[in-house]
Amino acid sequence: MPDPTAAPPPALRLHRVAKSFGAVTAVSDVSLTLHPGRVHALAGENGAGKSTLVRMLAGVHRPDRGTLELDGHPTVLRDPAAARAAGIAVIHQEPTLFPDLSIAENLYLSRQPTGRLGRIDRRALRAATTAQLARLGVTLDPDRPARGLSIADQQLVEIARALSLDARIFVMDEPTAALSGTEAARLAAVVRGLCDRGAAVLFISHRFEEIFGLAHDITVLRDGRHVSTDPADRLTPDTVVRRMVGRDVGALYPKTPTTPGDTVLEVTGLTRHGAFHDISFSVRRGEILALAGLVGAGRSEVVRAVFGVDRYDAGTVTVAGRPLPAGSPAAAMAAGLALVPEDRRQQGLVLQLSVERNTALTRLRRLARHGLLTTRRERADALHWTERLRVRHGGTHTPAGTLSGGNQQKIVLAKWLATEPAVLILDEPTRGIDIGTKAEVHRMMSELAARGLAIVMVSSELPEVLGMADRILVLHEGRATATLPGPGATAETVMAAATGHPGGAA
Amino acid sequence: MPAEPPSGRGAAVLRRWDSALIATLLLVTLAAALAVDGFATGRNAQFLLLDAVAIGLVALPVTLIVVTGEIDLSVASTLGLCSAVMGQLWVSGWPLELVVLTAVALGALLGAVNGLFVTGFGLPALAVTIGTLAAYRGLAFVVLGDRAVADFPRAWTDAVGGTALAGAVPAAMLVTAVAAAGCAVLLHATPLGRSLFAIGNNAEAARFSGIAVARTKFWLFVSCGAVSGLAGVFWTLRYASARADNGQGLELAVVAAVLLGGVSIFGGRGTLAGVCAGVLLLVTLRNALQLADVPADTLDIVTGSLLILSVLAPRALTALRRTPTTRT
Amino acid sequence: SGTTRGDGDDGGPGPGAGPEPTAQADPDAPLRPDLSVAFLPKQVNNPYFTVARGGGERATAEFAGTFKEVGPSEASASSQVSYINTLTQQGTDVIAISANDPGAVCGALNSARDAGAVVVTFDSDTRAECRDLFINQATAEDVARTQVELIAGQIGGAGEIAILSATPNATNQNTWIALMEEELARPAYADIEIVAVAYGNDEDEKSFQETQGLLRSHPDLAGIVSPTTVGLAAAARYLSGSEYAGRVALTGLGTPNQLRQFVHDGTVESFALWNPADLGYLAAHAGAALASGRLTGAEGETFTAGDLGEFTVGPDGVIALGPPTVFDAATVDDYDF
Amino acid sequence: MTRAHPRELGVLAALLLLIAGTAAANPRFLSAQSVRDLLLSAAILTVLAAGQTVVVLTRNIDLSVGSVLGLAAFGTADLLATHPGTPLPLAALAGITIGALCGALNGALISYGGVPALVITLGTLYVLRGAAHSWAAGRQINAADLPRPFLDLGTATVLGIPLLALLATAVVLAVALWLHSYRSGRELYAIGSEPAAAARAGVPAGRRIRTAFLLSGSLAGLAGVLYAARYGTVDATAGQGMELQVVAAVVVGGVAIFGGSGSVTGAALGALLLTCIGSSLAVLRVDPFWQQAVVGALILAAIGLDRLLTTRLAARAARTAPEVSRAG
Ligand SMILES: Nc1ncnc2c1ncn2[C@@H]1O[C@H](COP(=O)(O)OP(=O)(O)OP(=O)(O)O)[C@@H](O)[C@H]1O
Ligand SMILES: Nc1ncnc2c1ncn2[C@@H]1O[C@H](COP(=O)(O)OP(=O)(O)OP(=O)(O)O)[C@@H](O)[C@H]1O
Ligand SMILES: [Mg+2]
Ligand SMILES: [Mg+2]
Repeated sequence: MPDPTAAPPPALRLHRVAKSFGAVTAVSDVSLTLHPGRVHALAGENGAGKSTLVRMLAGVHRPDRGTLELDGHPTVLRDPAAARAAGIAVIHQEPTLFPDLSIAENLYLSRQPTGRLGRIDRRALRAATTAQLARLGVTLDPDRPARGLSIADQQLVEIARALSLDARIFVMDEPTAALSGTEAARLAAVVRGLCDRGAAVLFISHRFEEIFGLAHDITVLRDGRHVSTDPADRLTPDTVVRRMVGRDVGALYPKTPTTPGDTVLEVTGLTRHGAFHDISFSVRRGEILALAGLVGAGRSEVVRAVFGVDRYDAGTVTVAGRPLPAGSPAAAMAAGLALVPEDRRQQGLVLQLSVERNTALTRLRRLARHGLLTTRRERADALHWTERLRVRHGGTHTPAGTLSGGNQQKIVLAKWLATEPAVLILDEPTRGIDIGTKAEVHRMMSELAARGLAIVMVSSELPEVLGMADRILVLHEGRATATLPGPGATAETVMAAATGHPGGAA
Repeated sequence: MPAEPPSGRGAAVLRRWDSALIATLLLVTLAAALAVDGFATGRNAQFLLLDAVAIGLVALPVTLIVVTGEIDLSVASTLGLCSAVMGQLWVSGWPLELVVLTAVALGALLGAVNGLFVTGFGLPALAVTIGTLAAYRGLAFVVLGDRAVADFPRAWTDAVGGTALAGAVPAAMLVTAVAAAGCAVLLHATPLGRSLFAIGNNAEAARFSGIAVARTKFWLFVSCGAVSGLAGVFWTLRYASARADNGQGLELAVVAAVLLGGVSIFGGRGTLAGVCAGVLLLVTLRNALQLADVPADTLDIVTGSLLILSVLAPRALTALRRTPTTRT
Repeated sequence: SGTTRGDGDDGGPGPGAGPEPTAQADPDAPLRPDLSVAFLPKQVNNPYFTVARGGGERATAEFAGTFKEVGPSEASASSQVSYINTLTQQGTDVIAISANDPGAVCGALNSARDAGAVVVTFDSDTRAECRDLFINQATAEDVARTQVELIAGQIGGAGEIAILSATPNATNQNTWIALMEEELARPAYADIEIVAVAYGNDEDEKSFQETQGLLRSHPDLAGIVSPTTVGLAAAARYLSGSEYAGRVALTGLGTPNQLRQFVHDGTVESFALWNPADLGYLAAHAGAALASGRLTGAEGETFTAGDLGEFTVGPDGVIALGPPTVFDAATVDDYDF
Repeated sequence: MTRAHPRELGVLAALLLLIAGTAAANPRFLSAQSVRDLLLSAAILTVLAAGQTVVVLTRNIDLSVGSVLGLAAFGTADLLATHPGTPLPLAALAGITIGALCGALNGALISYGGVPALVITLGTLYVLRGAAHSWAAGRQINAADLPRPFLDLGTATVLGIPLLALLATAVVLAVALWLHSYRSGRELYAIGSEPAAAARAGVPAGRRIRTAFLLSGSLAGLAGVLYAARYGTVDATAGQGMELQVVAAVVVGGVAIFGGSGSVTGAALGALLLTCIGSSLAVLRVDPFWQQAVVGALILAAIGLDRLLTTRLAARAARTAPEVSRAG
């Protein structure tokens, strides 16, 4: 570890910055220093202000107070272009791609290699894209439009875009939230490479193994305030959690054993050409079934088809013995299904509508009296659920889009838990959720299972899969490669099946 | 400041916009009453309200459609076709009750065609309804050609132009007002209304929440057609003339009124009170300016400027107050 | 009959007319001073009606009334109704209207008459019972005969001809076309045949396309008659720049200003029209005479319309302006409208 | 990117189908003069569609083009009529400048105000048309008032191809090259595809949108000049209602109405298709009362066919692709 006093001047210094949105104070009085060649991790609960800080560095928000210095020079980042020009590359928490543009153009927009007369050199563009993606071990077709990419692929494109910038400072806001271990490990290797070349990195994650595996320094935020900054080797996960949350957190994966009841959901031979093939599984009351697999294995597509938002070409879905009509989420809901989708911003929430409108959306008829809905009823209901899930918000009448990523995820959970389903399907339920709430969500899952709910969980986090599942169905390239009992499974057996080598495990 | 799209600072501004619009309406009315000869008379009020009926009626379903992020430009042609068919059936001897019912049913059918193209085949509503705008108007000419059917019974034409509530309000306006109130409740206080806003803001999230997006839109187009058919009946009886070109160009006036009323053309935002104020403001201004002998060119310029102001003003308000921005 | 009724209607006479100005016409009655005259064309800012307005203005100045023109910017009956209502509110004495629909404006016009206005229609009539007089620019027979004579002369009395009309639902166009067909049925025109009627909707592009379509579908076409100014100008413009120039004859109704160019370059030999300014002039004078009691609109009454001379009211309250004027290379430069 | 655009293939197929059908019924439809006329007729609409495409790609719309065309056409004609000595290039420049000013106004209102283009340009549609009427005050400029060489531009041919058509083709090619091969052109797609992402990527969205409107306005101005040269008779109503045709051409040509995808060649094909529909109906001597209905039906058929082809091709691509095209 280099001696800080002998180190070159910090690449970037934030001094006592603050930012509020109307009545909500997102960040107050935070200072932060990034050094070349070092990874600085930022930890904090959902809504602690991490992304707000990132957006200040990205030139999206201007701080209300405080200063920013680059290489010792005070600087004002007027807009994203200015931040980019200053050598700051940002991976935002929510990937925002251009759905109609090719992956290559998404990476190199406004920077496309040009040839004669300033015309874009498409061959060079494609080659550069392939090279960038290869760094992350991704083999997406550069000419493919970004529309329809899974969240994970979108995240990877967003990462590749930032990495392709010739930047000195990299700001990464939960880049791995949607990724599975393999991709995350590859990203870690790339980050280390960047550091070796002298870049400064700000890294945000809710996964402690990543933070401690990568970071040199760790800053903890709470309620928009700076709590502490320490070298990573002087901290333990427990101390960080205590500083983040201000109390001790219950155990992750508090799986209580249950005795499974009757089969409620039965899927047989489900096929959708080009996505998944001949998938069969069943879930019983009180049971948690995990769908595991690498990113892009087709897990999300399976559960979407089951719930009826996607069509399928063959197979049947039965709930409690009754066949479910294809392609009708309303029918699925009536039969007691609930789906917490993986993409909370596109599929889970109506960002422009208020929190209370969002939580009510799944139960409009039930909340109405004599066919009429009142804001008062919606609000009371929303307050109940947001308190239960400890959502940090500036009032239930504020647009859902103003909530922090993790808090948005909680709203999605709330609106589906509130339907009191018989079968709860969760697609990446804890993506972007902080450690305290994660424990809470897991406790809730166990509790619901214990009360007789059948749960199907898609997760890219192996520890979560291993910790929570009664049974694990592993998918590889759209086909089921193994069904493993939860307690007996290990990371190795799951990974073997997920990469298409089930070995002796099946 | 980064150019963030003007998404969800929504409700508050919108409510302010509503009240501002209503205040403007009252102000304009007051000013006209003081400054324009012949404006503040009972007869003129009736003329004015009658002029507002067709636009107001059609604006109701169009508002609902625009809230879901779609649009229907074929309303005026639907009106024309229903009027033409009404004339044709009347001359071929059908009883008028049946003729009226058929016209409304035909409107619903034409709306269903729009709905089918939009929701069934997934085509953009703007393109589809530009197509049916031409097609329905063309069919109207096929049905009635250059003829005008004028011999509708006096009892009916008088009833449509007549008054209710002791002669205070045109009967047709009363019907429109009741319909508007119904629509307001539907949009702002029922499960259906809530889902319309959800669809308009994010159709995919609405679908994931179990809302039958396609089916809802389809029925909206159907009802829009039916109401346009009804407006066709009104038009025919009010002018005692069934013609193929009835209501030509009305679609722009309706869209203008809806947008003036603060409904976002991208869907997901708007109030029915705003639209009603928008309709009345447009009609009142036209009436007052006409009475003041302002030439038609200037009327167009005023209408256009009003539209531009209607979107710039709330933006200016927000900029002044610097309310928080949504992240997107 | 959409607008508020009630007051005047109960006492109103039966079918056939709105409330008649009482009693007899008095040809020597003094012209009422300060008459307010309003012109309500099908559409304001239309050059044809702008010329007519000029005539109306001149006439009104002669009898020292006040003149104004109001009207919609698009030709529709419903917006005319709202303008009639406005005029009623303002207590206008004379309304001269060119109606977009013979029936749709009737209710409003009758309300206006109940309120004391006299109504003169010009160029395009309403039903007879909702106006006092109609100033007919030219009788349909005159128009049809002139057109047939012109085209017959230009194609040498034999060959295929086509008609390029305005919209398929333009009433006066259709009347003229029907009468032209009758006229052509006479033995003198036995060798002339109408092979097609096309509709340019009074739009430039559509008229172009229809002209092209006519020439394409009828290779032996000898001549085209376009009894509408937009159509005639567009057809002339198309012919003058195409391989058909000089091979296909063209005539119809048009203004000298529009067609001067094409008369001089030989595309159009001759064409016809009445003078719209005279039409407006006569309408305003007739309105003043009505409002002052010199006329009641009964058949056989006569009155003097300024420098245009004396006119007689025909059946159904129609006054005819006279036969259309024919313009050719020798005369076209004498006119400016 | 480099993939063939199936959307353009759809319009092309519809166009060929129409031409083949008409030619089968009347072979003279393919005569040299006829083809020349068709190209000439499509030229003005094509120029407008090229400008509109650029705007629509950015998720905006320009409804004021018809009014801009009218203003520019009248302005140019008036200039030439009152100052017969004006050199033609200067007159053309005057027309284009009028258009450019209108476009700049639209662009400034929209980008600085951050408000929906549909509302603003619906407003300027009224305002500019009103302005044209006030300016013209009922006057009409006729062929005889215009210099001969100017009128000749409207009919001149180069190597048998109408000059106007060549001009339109040049416009389309230039715009296509810019949109396809230049960074700023690609940024227009980015803005329309996802405005929020464009803001994050530091794309100067405001400037690009202003450029798009400036271009659309200038091209509408150019179209106005062409209009005056071609028809020789100009009054303040020139180009009235043209906006719907232009939007129809763009949409039929496969440009997504909510931005981000489509090409100017597609839009040009759309314009050609619409013009061709008009000419075919005239040549086939379709009953005039049916014509408008048929136009509407053909627009619907064209966008329907386009959608069908697109989904077919997409489905085939999905089926022939490997089950899942990527491995971890
Ligand atoms: N545009 C905005 N308008 C209003 N409030 C906002 C806005 N952006 C952020 N906030 C509020 O600021 C607080 C901090 O949000 P931020 O996104 O920075 O949290 P975070 O630490 O990134 O959380 P997470 O781990 O969930 O991503 C939250 O309470 C959020 O609701
Ligand atoms: N033919 C194809 N070509 C390229 N990519 C494809 C193809 N088919 C599917 N994909 C991609 O693979 C993804 C697989 O679907 P899905 O999102 O269900 O995977 P997943 O296992 O849930 O992974 P994730 O963790 O990314 O959600 C699709 O979303 C799509 O982006
Ligand atoms: Mg965050
Ligand atoms: Mg997934």
